[in-house]
Amino acid sequence: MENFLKKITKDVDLSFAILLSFCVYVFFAINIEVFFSHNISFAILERFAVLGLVGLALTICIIAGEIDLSIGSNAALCAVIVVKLTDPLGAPLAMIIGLSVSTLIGATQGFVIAFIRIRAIVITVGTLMLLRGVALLIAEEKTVMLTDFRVPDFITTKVLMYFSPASLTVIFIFICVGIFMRYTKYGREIYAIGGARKEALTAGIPLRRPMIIAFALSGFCAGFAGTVIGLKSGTAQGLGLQYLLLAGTVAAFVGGVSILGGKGGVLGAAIGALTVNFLNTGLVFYALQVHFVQLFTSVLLVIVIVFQTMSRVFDSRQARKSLLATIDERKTSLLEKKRSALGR
Amino acid sequence: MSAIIENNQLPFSTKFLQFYKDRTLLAILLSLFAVMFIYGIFFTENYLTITNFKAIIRDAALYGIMAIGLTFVTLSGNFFLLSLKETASICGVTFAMGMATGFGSPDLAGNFLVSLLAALAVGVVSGVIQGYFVGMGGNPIVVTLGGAGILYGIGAWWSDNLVINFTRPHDAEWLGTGSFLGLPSITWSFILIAIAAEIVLRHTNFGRKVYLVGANKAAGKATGHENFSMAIIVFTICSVCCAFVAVAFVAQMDSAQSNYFSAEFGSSGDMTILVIATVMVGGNSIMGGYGSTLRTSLGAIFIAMVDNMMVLQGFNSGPRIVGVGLMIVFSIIVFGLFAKGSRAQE
Amino acid sequence: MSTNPILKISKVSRTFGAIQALKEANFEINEGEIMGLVGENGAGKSTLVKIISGFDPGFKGSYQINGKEVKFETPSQAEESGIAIAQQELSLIPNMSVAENIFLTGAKVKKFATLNTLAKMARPYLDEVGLTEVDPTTRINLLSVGEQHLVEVARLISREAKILILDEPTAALGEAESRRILEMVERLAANGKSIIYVSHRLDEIFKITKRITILRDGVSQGIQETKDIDVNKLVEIMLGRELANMFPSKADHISDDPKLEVKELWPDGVLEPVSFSAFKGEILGLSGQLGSGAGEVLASIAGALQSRSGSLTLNGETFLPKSPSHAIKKKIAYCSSDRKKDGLFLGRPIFENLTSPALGAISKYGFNFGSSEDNYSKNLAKEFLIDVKRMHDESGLLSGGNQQKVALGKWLSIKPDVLLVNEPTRGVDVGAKSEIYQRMRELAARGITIIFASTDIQEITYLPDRVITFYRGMMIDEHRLEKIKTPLILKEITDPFNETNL
Amino acid sequence: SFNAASSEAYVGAFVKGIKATAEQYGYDITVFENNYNQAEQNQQVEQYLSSGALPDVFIWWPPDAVAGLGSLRKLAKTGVPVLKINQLPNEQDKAFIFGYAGPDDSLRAYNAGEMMVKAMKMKQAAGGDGYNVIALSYPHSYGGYGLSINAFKQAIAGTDLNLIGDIGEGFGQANGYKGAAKLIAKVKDQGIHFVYGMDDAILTGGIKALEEAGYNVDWYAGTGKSGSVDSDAVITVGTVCNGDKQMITDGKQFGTTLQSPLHEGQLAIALVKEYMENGKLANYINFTPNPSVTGATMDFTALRGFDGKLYGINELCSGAWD
Ligand SMILES: Nc1ncnc2c1ncn2[C@@H]1O[C@H](COP(=O)(O)OP(=O)(O)OP(=O)(O)O)[C@@H](O)[C@H]1O
Ligand SMILES: Nc1ncnc2c1ncn2[C@@H]1O[C@H](COP(=O)(O)OP(=O)(O)OP(=O)(O)O)[C@@H](O)[C@H]1O
Ligand SMILES: [Mg+2]
Ligand SMILES: [Mg+2]
Repeated sequence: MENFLKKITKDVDLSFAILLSFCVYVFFAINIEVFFSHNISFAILERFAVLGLVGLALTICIIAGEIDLSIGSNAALCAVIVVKLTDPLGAPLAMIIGLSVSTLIGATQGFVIAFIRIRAIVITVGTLMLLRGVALLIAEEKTVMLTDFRVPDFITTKVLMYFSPASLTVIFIFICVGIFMRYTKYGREIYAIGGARKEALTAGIPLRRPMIIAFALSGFCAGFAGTVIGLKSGTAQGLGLQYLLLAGTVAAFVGGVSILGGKGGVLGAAIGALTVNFLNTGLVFYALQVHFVQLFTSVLLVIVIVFQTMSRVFDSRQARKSLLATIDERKTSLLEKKRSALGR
Repeated sequence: MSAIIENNQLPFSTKFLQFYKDRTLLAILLSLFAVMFIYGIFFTENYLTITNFKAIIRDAALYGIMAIGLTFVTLSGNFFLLSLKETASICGVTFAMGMATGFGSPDLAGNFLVSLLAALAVGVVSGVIQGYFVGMGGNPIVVTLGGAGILYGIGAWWSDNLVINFTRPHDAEWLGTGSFLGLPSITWSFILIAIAAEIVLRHTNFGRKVYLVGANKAAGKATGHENFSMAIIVFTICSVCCAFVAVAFVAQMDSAQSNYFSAEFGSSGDMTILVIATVMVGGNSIMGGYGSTLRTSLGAIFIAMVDNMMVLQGFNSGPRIVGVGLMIVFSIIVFGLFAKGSRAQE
Repeated sequence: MSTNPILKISKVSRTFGAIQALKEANFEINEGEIMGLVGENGAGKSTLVKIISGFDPGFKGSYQINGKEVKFETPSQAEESGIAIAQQELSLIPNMSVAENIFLTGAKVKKFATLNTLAKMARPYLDEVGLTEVDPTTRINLLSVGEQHLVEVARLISREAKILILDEPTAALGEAESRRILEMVERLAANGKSIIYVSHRLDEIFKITKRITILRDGVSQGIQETKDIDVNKLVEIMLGRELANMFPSKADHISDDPKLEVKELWPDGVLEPVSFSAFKGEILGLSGQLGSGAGEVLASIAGALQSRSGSLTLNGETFLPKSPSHAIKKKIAYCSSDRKKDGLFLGRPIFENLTSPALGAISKYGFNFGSSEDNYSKNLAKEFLIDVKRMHDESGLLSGGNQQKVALGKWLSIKPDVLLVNEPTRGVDVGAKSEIYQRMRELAARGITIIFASTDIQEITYLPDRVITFYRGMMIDEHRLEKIKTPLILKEITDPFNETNL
Repeated sequence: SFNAASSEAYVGAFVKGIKATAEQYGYDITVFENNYNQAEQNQQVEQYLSSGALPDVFIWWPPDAVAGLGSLRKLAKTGVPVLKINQLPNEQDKAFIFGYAGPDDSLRAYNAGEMMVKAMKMKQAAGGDGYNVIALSYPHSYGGYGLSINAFKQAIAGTDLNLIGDIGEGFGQANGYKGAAKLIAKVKDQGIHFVYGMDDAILTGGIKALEEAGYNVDWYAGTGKSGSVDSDAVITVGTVCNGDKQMITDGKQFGTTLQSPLHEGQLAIALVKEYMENGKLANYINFTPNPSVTGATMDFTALRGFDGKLYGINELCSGAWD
């Protein structure tokens, strides 16, 4: 526990993310009396089940030093597949199919990126459109929907006051991914190629493996987010879910992940998503027009940007200070030697 | 050691290719066109009509102009401006406000010049601010993502998120729906801006700096070309292009609304993504320092051609998005493969 | 040697574009021996060891282990047959912990482990290389460069390989640390490991190796028994010629009107303020090992490095450059030591590189039409014997030598009064080297003041008219013309205070 | 009330209407907006419900007739009665709502069709011919599309008019323009003589595209609003009057079928009142009136609102109808 705290305090961005989310929560808890209730907490977790996953998907890519614009489309595609197949095949099989498609798409992107050595953002601009169209085709340009709503009812039932099967699964996924990223060789390889790709390659890391794993993971998370959305509402649309990209990216950055790659983690992703959820949920009670919600969300992001810029400047100052300090302490003894040796 | 040999009087063709030394990539782009043409000619009726080509270029014009602006950002190694459509949206609202209300002062209402300047000014301001943060070392993607939401929010707030109409006849019609020598003004704007941009990049010190800084920021600093001012300028250029597109579009619609450019339900999809895709399809290097606005313009026309052809083939929006998406992915991969030979992206 | 080698390379060639890094090179090593691998910069040492360790499958020739032909596509394959390498370039992930870096990748690395288990596993190896007081959980970028190199070595031995390769492990280390490495290497050899030891420090080579393989311009010059060869012989084989003859003759006297006066300049990383002046038309050499302060002084004169205090006086003006562009305005040109990083625009054509510092000179009112730039850059190119045919090629496609010529040549475009060069010929082939020296001399003769810093003992001995020696951030001494002697300088930059007696 | 963003002109007017009427009857009403985005609405619903505070009635406007079902079920589960508006109920809905208030998509489209037939006859009388119709539609993935297009086809069935093209690029002027431009390129040389806009916003964009492509869309003969039609004009007919009034006054648009967000808002509240007072609605489906309006009749059209007052067309229509 205490070394957990140590870790947090060491990571400035993360601790700021935590502080920020705390502030947002407290603000609403004070201004909205019902906000601090397990009903709301339940709702927040329900929303977390979606946004958190997308945030996680993006966080993984960003840790690998890349960014995946296609997750919104990937989610929509998976949602359409799952909803369409649930009636004939039953939810479990449908989910397996949908998720494996999303994961496969992710893996393929990862492979292409590693093989051609192009930036993910370049290729995913294209796949964003492509997948969007494919989803639309599979949905036959209509809204696909369930006839039997037992599944939606089941995954939204309350368990242990705060959770639903959906949110519990998502939390489980978070834990698994977290363990994978931090404690396995493959997870560490993803951090490595993100933080310092040249060094990583010199150290003998094969670029393809971590790249494919990272994008497969993010594809899976995106797909799962789509599945949750689709099965909760019992319906899915090919054109839907584009907003996930923005929301997820904001969540990821608010979670303190560094766009330079190699930093940040699952914990940050979770906190980022929660912060954004606090905000959105809180704003619902003010029944604001849509654009205000967007406005406030971006303000949140800007706060983070400003902080990170400032802390970067501060860091470089500190680095110089410490350098000069080490020099000054080496100074005396060495200069002493010089005097004695050269008599100058 | 190689002796010094003057390259006196090379044949013109070589000169031309040296002029576009990225010959392979240009060749690819052109051959892609060829394929489209041939397919179009044989399998699509009234594809080869003048009107249709006008329509294609007309289609390409709007996001083409934005893409040219964005090309400056990308070439200078500052990745992307992700707030394209939001910038356009707020500038459009500004322009419409000017045309409709004259910003409160009735005698200014409908004054084209004032409204135009106001819109461009808004573009400049948002460009400078975002450019400043990037110049300070902020990451373009994050910064402009934040900028996006704020710009949209303000625009929607200001216009109370309603449609702002201004009635015909008005002074902006020549730009919106007017045409000259049979080509719509917006098409002319596209052509002129494309030429101007190409000249700036090839034949001015600024253009050269864009390439140099884009190719290597550190070396740029060492030779006295800082990215700080560069970032501010290119982001401003890009934002102004967005502003111009917004004005032209609003002038054509006689109305503006904060979500004109975010086609939530439009099958043509998200403007920002479309513009970025255009720059990529042009084969410009995302790492900067390599590419040209000419290629971007061609990219825009290329995308328009694909879409147009599929419309003529009678496809619904679904297959059309697939088709365009496929083409984009395909050309990006091809460019990637060839670029790997001459110059690795990393 | 009767024992048949466990690793044998014969007739291996490797080409990069137009240059041949290795030409039918041969190499071998026996069980439990330390094989030295020497050769001047660009001789092909790194290329060879990269091939051996599976980082570079793109070679031609035969590669045998225990008499069996092998072909490694990836480093991990080489590792499985017991070969591990610590490369010349750092390969550590800055914001990862020491332990995670040691067990970053490779076939034998545990698939699943917490940081603490990794730390426990890392401990012995860290002790082995003498990082006893370093906590395995600290982030790498909090360590000094020397310590980082030691971590590389720790990673190397953690691979538990039969054949270990060290590519210039001590380049960035102080004497004490170096000695520890050497002892460790000998210990490992005693335990029956075979070790390929690449180094420029000949004293080390003679101290620990049993045999020496010498590369010259990618061709192996046969294997020498260490005991029946001496330094001069070795150097002669390495360079394949008399040392001096590739250098232009020095100026016959040094003018006495100081062009640039450096007063109490205190760059970051230097122990105390330094003051000296550079005279008109001289070549002044700043000599010192990595981190000795020579490079730092150069950089801060150019405004590329912060300095705590001090001032420059040039052409009667007194100032302290805040930024490179400021220095450029004052006609101070600075060619850094790493051309790929901030010396060249690799993606851009040569002529653009050449005119990059002086865009004003090639344009009217900011516009640049017609052939003015062409001619301008061609003249620069001719000055530095850069192939005019290739003016429109990407500079990244040139050989190291030509790249360096471009990186240096571009500065003539600003008509500098002072030309600062850090490592004029790093990674440059012999031919280009002597050309560059010639050029520098001619420029000096034209009245440009040239100050260069170098870790290359030859060029610091034979090129400059005046040498100032540096040691661990201190200015030590100054020598003129014929007083400049290799042994003296070597002494002053490695051990001026008679601390060590290697 | 859960409904789309008031950024959309129609919704904007609707929100005004519903708030005003609610005030008049002394109800207080909270409006939750979303970006024509069902997923977003689902979450709003979820969050609102989780607050535990329940209203007496839900007024529910799904961005997508079909995809909204998830939210509807959540609302209904609370036991609070739900009134669906704007999107005609489909089979699944019936179990969860106590009634519907809103436009009759079919009737609206049918009237438009009839108006076009009328125009066609006038044009024939004026000696014009050519009977090709193109439709500028909602996205085909959108619920209202099917109803509208079928009704319209019905109305023109049996006449000479034949539908040669139908494109659903998106909502609003911007997409209307894009779609039309593309469709025109496609069918140009078959000839375009009539244009049906699934709503006026789309049509307004479409008309811009037509004019740009060099078509004459002005149906007035020299005689002004005499009711006679320019024989070689392309006749455009829209619905919903959420576009640009000027189009009709200038004669660029033959007519539209009025659909008033004001009505919709008032009707919604009126039904809520009725339901509160006698626990059920007289009739389950309640349509707002969709009379046809042409340039000729426009200025004299006035309708009684559900608050009994009489409203002029400018008050009734949304969009650019000051
Ligand atoms: N990736 C590469 N592409 C092209 N040429 C290369 C590459 N790597 C090395 N070379 C060239 O191959 C030659 C040998 O390089 P190598 O690094 O093996 O020399 P070295 O002996 O290690 O030099 P040093 O002592 O400076 O390390 C040099 O001319 C170098 O420029
Ligand atoms: N350090 C290096 N990094 C990358 N490539 C290198 C390096 N050194 C050499 N090369 C490769 O060497 C090739 C050019 O080598 P070469 O020594 O023949 O120079 P050159 O300019 O072609 O010869 P010349 O000096 O006669 O013009 C290039 O294709 C390049 O790939
Ligand atoms: Mg080497
Ligand atoms: Mg050469």
